[in-house]
Amino acid sequence: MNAFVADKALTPAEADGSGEPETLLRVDNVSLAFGGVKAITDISFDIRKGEIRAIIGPNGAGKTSMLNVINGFYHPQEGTITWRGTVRRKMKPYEAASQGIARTFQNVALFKGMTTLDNIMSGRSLKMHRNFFWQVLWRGPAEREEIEHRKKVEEIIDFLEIQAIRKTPVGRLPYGLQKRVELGRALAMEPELLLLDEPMAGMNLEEKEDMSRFIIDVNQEFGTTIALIEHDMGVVMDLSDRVVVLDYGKKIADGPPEEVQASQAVIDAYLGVSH
Amino acid sequence: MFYREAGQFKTSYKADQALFPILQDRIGIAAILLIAFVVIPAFANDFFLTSIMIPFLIFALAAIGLNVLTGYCGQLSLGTGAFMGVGAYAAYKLTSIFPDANVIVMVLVSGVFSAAIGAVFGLPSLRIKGLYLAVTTLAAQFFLEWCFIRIPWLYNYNSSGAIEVPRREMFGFIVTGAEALPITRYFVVLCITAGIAYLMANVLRGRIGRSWMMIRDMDIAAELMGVRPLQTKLMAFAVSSYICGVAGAMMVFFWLNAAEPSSYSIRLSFQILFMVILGGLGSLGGAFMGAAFIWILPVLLKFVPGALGIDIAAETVEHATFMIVGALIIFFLIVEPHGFARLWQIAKQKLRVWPFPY
Amino acid sequence: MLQGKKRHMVGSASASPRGKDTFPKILLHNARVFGNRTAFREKDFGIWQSWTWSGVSEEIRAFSIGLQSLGLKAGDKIAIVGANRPRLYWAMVAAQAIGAVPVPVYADSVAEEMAYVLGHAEVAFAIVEDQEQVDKLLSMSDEVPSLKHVIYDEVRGLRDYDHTHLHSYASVQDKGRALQAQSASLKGEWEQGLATGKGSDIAVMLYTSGTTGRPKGVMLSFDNLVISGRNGNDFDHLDETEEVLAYLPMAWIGDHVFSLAQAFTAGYCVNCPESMDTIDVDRREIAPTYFFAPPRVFETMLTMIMVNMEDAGRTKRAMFDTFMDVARKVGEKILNGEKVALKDRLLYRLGEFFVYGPLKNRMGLTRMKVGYTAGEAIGPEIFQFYRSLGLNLKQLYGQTEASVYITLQPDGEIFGDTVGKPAPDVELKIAESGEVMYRSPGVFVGYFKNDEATASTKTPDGWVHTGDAGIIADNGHLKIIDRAKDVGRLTDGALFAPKYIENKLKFFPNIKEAVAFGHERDRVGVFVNIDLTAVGSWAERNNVNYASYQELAAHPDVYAMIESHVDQVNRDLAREPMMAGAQIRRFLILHKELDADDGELTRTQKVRRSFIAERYGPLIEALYDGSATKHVRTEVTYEDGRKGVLEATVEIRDMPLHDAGKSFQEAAE
Amino acid sequence: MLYDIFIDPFVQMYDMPDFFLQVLWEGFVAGILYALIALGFVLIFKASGVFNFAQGIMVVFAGLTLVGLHENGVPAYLALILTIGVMAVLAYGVERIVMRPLVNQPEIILLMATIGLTYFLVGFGEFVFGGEPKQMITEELGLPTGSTAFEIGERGLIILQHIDIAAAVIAVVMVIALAIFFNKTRIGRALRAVADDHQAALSVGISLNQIWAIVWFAAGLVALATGIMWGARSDVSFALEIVAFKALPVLILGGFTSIPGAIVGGLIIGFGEKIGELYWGGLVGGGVESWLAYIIALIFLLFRPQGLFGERIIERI
Repeated sequence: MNAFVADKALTPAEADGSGEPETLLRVDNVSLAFGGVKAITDISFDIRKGEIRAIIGPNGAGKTSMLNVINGFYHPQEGTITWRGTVRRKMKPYEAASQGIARTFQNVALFKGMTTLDNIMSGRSLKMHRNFFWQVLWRGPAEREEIEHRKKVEEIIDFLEIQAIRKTPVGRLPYGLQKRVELGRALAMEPELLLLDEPMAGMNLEEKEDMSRFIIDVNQEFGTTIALIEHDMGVVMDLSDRVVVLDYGKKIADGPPEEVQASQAVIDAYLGVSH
Repeated sequence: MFYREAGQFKTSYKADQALFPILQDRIGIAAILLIAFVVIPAFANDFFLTSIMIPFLIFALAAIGLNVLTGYCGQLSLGTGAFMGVGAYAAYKLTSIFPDANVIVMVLVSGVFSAAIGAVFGLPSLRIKGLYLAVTTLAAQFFLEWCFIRIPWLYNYNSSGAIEVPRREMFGFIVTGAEALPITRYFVVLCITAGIAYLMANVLRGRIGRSWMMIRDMDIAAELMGVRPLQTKLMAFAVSSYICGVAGAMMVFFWLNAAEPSSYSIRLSFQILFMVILGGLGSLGGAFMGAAFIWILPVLLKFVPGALGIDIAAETVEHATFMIVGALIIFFLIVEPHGFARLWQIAKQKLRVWPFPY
Repeated sequence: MLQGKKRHMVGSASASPRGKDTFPKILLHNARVFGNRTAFREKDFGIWQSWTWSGVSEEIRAFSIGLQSLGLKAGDKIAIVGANRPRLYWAMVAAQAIGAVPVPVYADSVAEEMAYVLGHAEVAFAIVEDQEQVDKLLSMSDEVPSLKHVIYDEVRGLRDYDHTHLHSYASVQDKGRALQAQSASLKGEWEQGLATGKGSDIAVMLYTSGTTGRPKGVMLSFDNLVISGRNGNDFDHLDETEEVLAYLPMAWIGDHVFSLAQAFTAGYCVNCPESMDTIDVDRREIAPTYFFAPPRVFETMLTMIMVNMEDAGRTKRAMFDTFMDVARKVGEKILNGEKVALKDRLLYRLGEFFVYGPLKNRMGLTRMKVGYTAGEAIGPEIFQFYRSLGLNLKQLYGQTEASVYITLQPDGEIFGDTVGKPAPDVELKIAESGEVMYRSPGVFVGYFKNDEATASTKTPDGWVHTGDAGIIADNGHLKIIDRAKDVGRLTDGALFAPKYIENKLKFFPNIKEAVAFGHERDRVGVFVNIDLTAVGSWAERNNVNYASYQELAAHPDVYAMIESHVDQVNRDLAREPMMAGAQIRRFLILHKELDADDGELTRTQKVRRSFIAERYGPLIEALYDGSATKHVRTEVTYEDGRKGVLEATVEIRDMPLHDAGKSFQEAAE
Repeated sequence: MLYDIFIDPFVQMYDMPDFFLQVLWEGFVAGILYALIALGFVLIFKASGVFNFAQGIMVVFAGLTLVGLHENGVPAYLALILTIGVMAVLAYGVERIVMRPLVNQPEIILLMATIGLTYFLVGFGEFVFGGEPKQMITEELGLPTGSTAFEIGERGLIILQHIDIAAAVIAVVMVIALAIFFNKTRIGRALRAVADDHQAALSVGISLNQIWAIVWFAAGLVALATGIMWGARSDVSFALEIVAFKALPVLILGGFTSIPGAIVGGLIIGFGEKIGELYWGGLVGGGVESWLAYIIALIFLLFRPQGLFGERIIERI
């Protein structure tokens, strides 16, 4: 009977066996400045396929800016970004989506006027192709397409256990649920790389636990690579495979959680030792 | 109370995504259509048709058009009047260039021209947002108005500078021109408005409608989710202008018989905007309610004094009407900034949970 | 012994038409006659996924053959663990088709409880809902050595588990389908196989969460269930057009009969809710035509209504009150088809439009043809409330051992204090001890591996001891007083029926539970458990602030309120000659909510008197040693299984007695 | 054709400098008046974030009230004072009835409200004083009339309307007055605080409601002055409404919150459209004044979406 007892779950990275896991995205010596203000200075790190990568650091460390660089919302003055082996040219923000990068936002950026269902459906936009004339007719192709994507979305709703709020306008939802819906919206894009900007900000302990569970499940069920920002050390440490630590726009540590935790620089940064 | 939804369950997404998933709503709509297509034609007199129903439907259509742009895509426009004008003049030219072509087809085609022009004036929306954009749409308004005056070709060089609608027949009925019967015009207008409203409902519940609302609610998020801002906004401008264009064309062809540039002045733009705002941004039903309010109220006001046996100079009534409408607009913005549509929603919700408060 | 039982059963077996005496056979029959009628629905992925009878029979066949290929044999026991889902119902029939015996167990029961049942039943297979249940079973794999395979429905989270003995429901079905594809004859063989099943075979084993001691496995034959099912359908004229909502524990006889036995025999549609927290919505969407619920469900619904109406606007409330008065006056009369003044009739019509209809709509009972409540006595007010709305709600008296039906209230013969007349084919008698006994085709075969229990419950000639004390009124209706063994006497010899008193107390919405003591004592003392929803909203309205249940329970105002209730009960008792002697002398409000996790209640929310008696020993002393307050420490278990200690000082109140004569005058006034 | 567009106009400017100067002057005066209307917008937008569409109408309304009162036998100066009173009442009323209930509503709703106000004022004005155009009571108010001609070169001649000069002067005075009001007075400083952030203002200890009432009154005064000037050049009627819209492109050039911006913008538009009209308008049949301003603004916007003096918006998420 003990044959039953389950093995420890493998991260897809390990699962695919191929010794050195492939690098999904690499950031080389990237610097970013607004006017005179330097937000990011000469940062390099990589994100491997199938891992959960955390970017942490005190407030104003340039975490969000880093994310915005990764999904092409900001354009670094220096440095290169390599996405799946090819150096990325300057691109429009909306191109990131078609490359398979989805994200959530620090302060929830849901579409307030729409229901939970529509918000998550909106994540399918890129995958829907029926043109205006089919849409006008609705009956036939457009409707069929809508339904086929609705199915996908319902799976996500089921996955995130938000059936009860399916048809509620997101504006009325409590903060914790809004964050969950936003995650759902990002998942609907079936991204290769999922960027989470402080997924647990402003949540109570229970909500945090739920959210961590969902993040891990996403990573394991769908094998989605995840890069997340968080300044709650605790959460990050038991969630992520590797951690980058930023402080004042500079990288001060990079490696597996326990290593990073031990690093003096990090401790200083968090204890706020003057620079 | 009237909404007894127990026992209404959906076994397919098709049914769940229907325009009116609730049985009672379907009944209601059926009733309204019945009234519009049967009852009114049967009992209404010419006055009611020509000075209430026809303009009401035309404005409702225009309001739908503007709603697409402002209510659903969040792009404020003050150029509606001009876009309607483009439709009107286009239709006029088309009918005079192709005298034998079916006039209704011409009216529908004329919208294409205003769509094109609307798209052009929509280009700035990529860089310009909110009130700034609103002001730039004034450029469209005044520039186009100017064109209507200064380009004689548009009104076939006739001395009056106005466009007169030629007489056209269809299946033996006179549909345009002075002799056309109100009832005929009414049916044409009703069919076109209802038809376009239905088609828009389809667009709005699908991918395209969603992408517009995404832009409206949170343009940055929308863009990062792969929605191309320019394309999406331009499409909204085009679609909106098309509908407004058709409405404008109908205005002259099936209601006024003749029109001059001033018919499509900024006043008209505001009128339509009011219909949209009071009706409720982002609601097709609201467009109709708004149109009804803004159009029918003044008409009623005109007749109130007469009814009360008081005789006041016409223009005094005119002024009074202006005052009252202005005041009412402010009043309604204060009580319910989201318009009649929201009021209806609230009422409906109350009826659904009746007798409970929530 | 079993042989004997079988022989005894043969007589009634003939009652069921040829070829339709087991559920697998009935399934094939339904697939033929009701082919395209909807048999099951489940709210899943936002819509009601539906299966027709022919579809269901295909699903079941595939799964059944899959099970066979996994080595399930006739006579094997197969556990069913999880919330109501079509696939779990199918699994039972799929097992029966092979001759295996399904054993549904309470999904929410604590690990050791479940471990005992599974071990005792020697289950070979387990069909479970999801990861949670799988983990539970894995954790107890050592206590249940007989368990060979676990099959789960929800894939989520189980991907990385070792699958040598673990299978997904779908994979088993696919296997079944694959096998059928390979050999065309397989389908036929399977059908022949199930044709060998006999009505006298054991259909299912249900473990009764006994109020005392270990749960006992009640073995029910197909005949038991099929015949009772048919009788139930005939009694209320139920046919294939009915819609029911399956939301009560599958391990409970009620659900088994309503959602399986009757559904199959009548061919009606069973609907499974999307999740536990969407039940209300789902009920509204489906609007069942045949609805069953234990009293507490109706109580909570009523409380919900009242709370909502408290928050409603003045006019609405006024309207509600006036029309509810009308309903109270004539509602039941109209429902019972008695004569009512035209004016009242019209008023009632009006009320139907403005209040009753909408209320029924909100509760999702608009289409309800007939509804039953059982398991415990329901408060007359509550019962009348629903009936006065025009809902044909009735009481029944039943047991697992009887395949539910013992007595039923026939239409038009509804009395709040009785549980109705004997159900079809049921013989009823009252033993000298005052205990109710019955004999019927539904009578169970026996307790699994527990012959002496069987013998003590069931006489050789088939009469079963209900364990309830009752009387048959002149109108032929049965009236239950209490558990036979609980009925006791005070030291002064007065008859003491705790349940009777407790129910009277529980009829007040503010009182959730009550436990009365007094057997072989000089007077009656009572523990009261307040209802958090009701009292809570009361507190909100009278801005009484409280941080915890404990604090609210100890609040003087609350005490005052409960005191008035207790006093009212005493008046009622005083009015009844038999009971007048056992009025409540002292009561206290418990500082914690009685909870199944602490073993104070059974899984079906019945109080475990003896357990409570020992757990709260000190408080009972306090009831009788006359002290005004008592300090107690109580160990509690939280949802997540952690244990903690609750400390409180509980106040005890004395109550005045009413003497019979006086209260009669009051009654007269 | 190309010649007509790119060469000929400049040749003309060179050939007839006096005419050119005249045009410039016309443009200057027009610009001043645009600037004044825009000023009203800016005042209110700075303090309450409300885009006051009714500003243009307030100009007409003020003028109309003044004239109307005088027509009904009220002596000019008294009429002036009364009008100021009316503007005060209007300001208070608007703050009380419109702004207060609508606080925190999306900008488009506020915009709508001011358009509603426009309708109301138009209706009210005409209802009380009748719809037909009126003559501004220039002399009665002791404003200079007539004109002076300057000789330039041998046969050159420029005519300056005294009223225009007065307009320019008053405009300048008013701007200076406002500048002082904003920088020196307590309320003024509070106003600036409000513009930056409302909390700050509250901490200064002045209620937003007061401040709004005040700015609306200030805007009313500006409107009155503009109304007089404008009325003096053409006559007073709601036809001016259209002209009032011109303030919008001015705002776009200047930015919604910048007073200097309003002035510079006003002048640009003023010059732009006069020159455009007189030197290029002919090519397309004239009347370009009605839209040229907007097109200028539009083109300008495409290059500086935040206006002349507004600072650059960095989009954050």
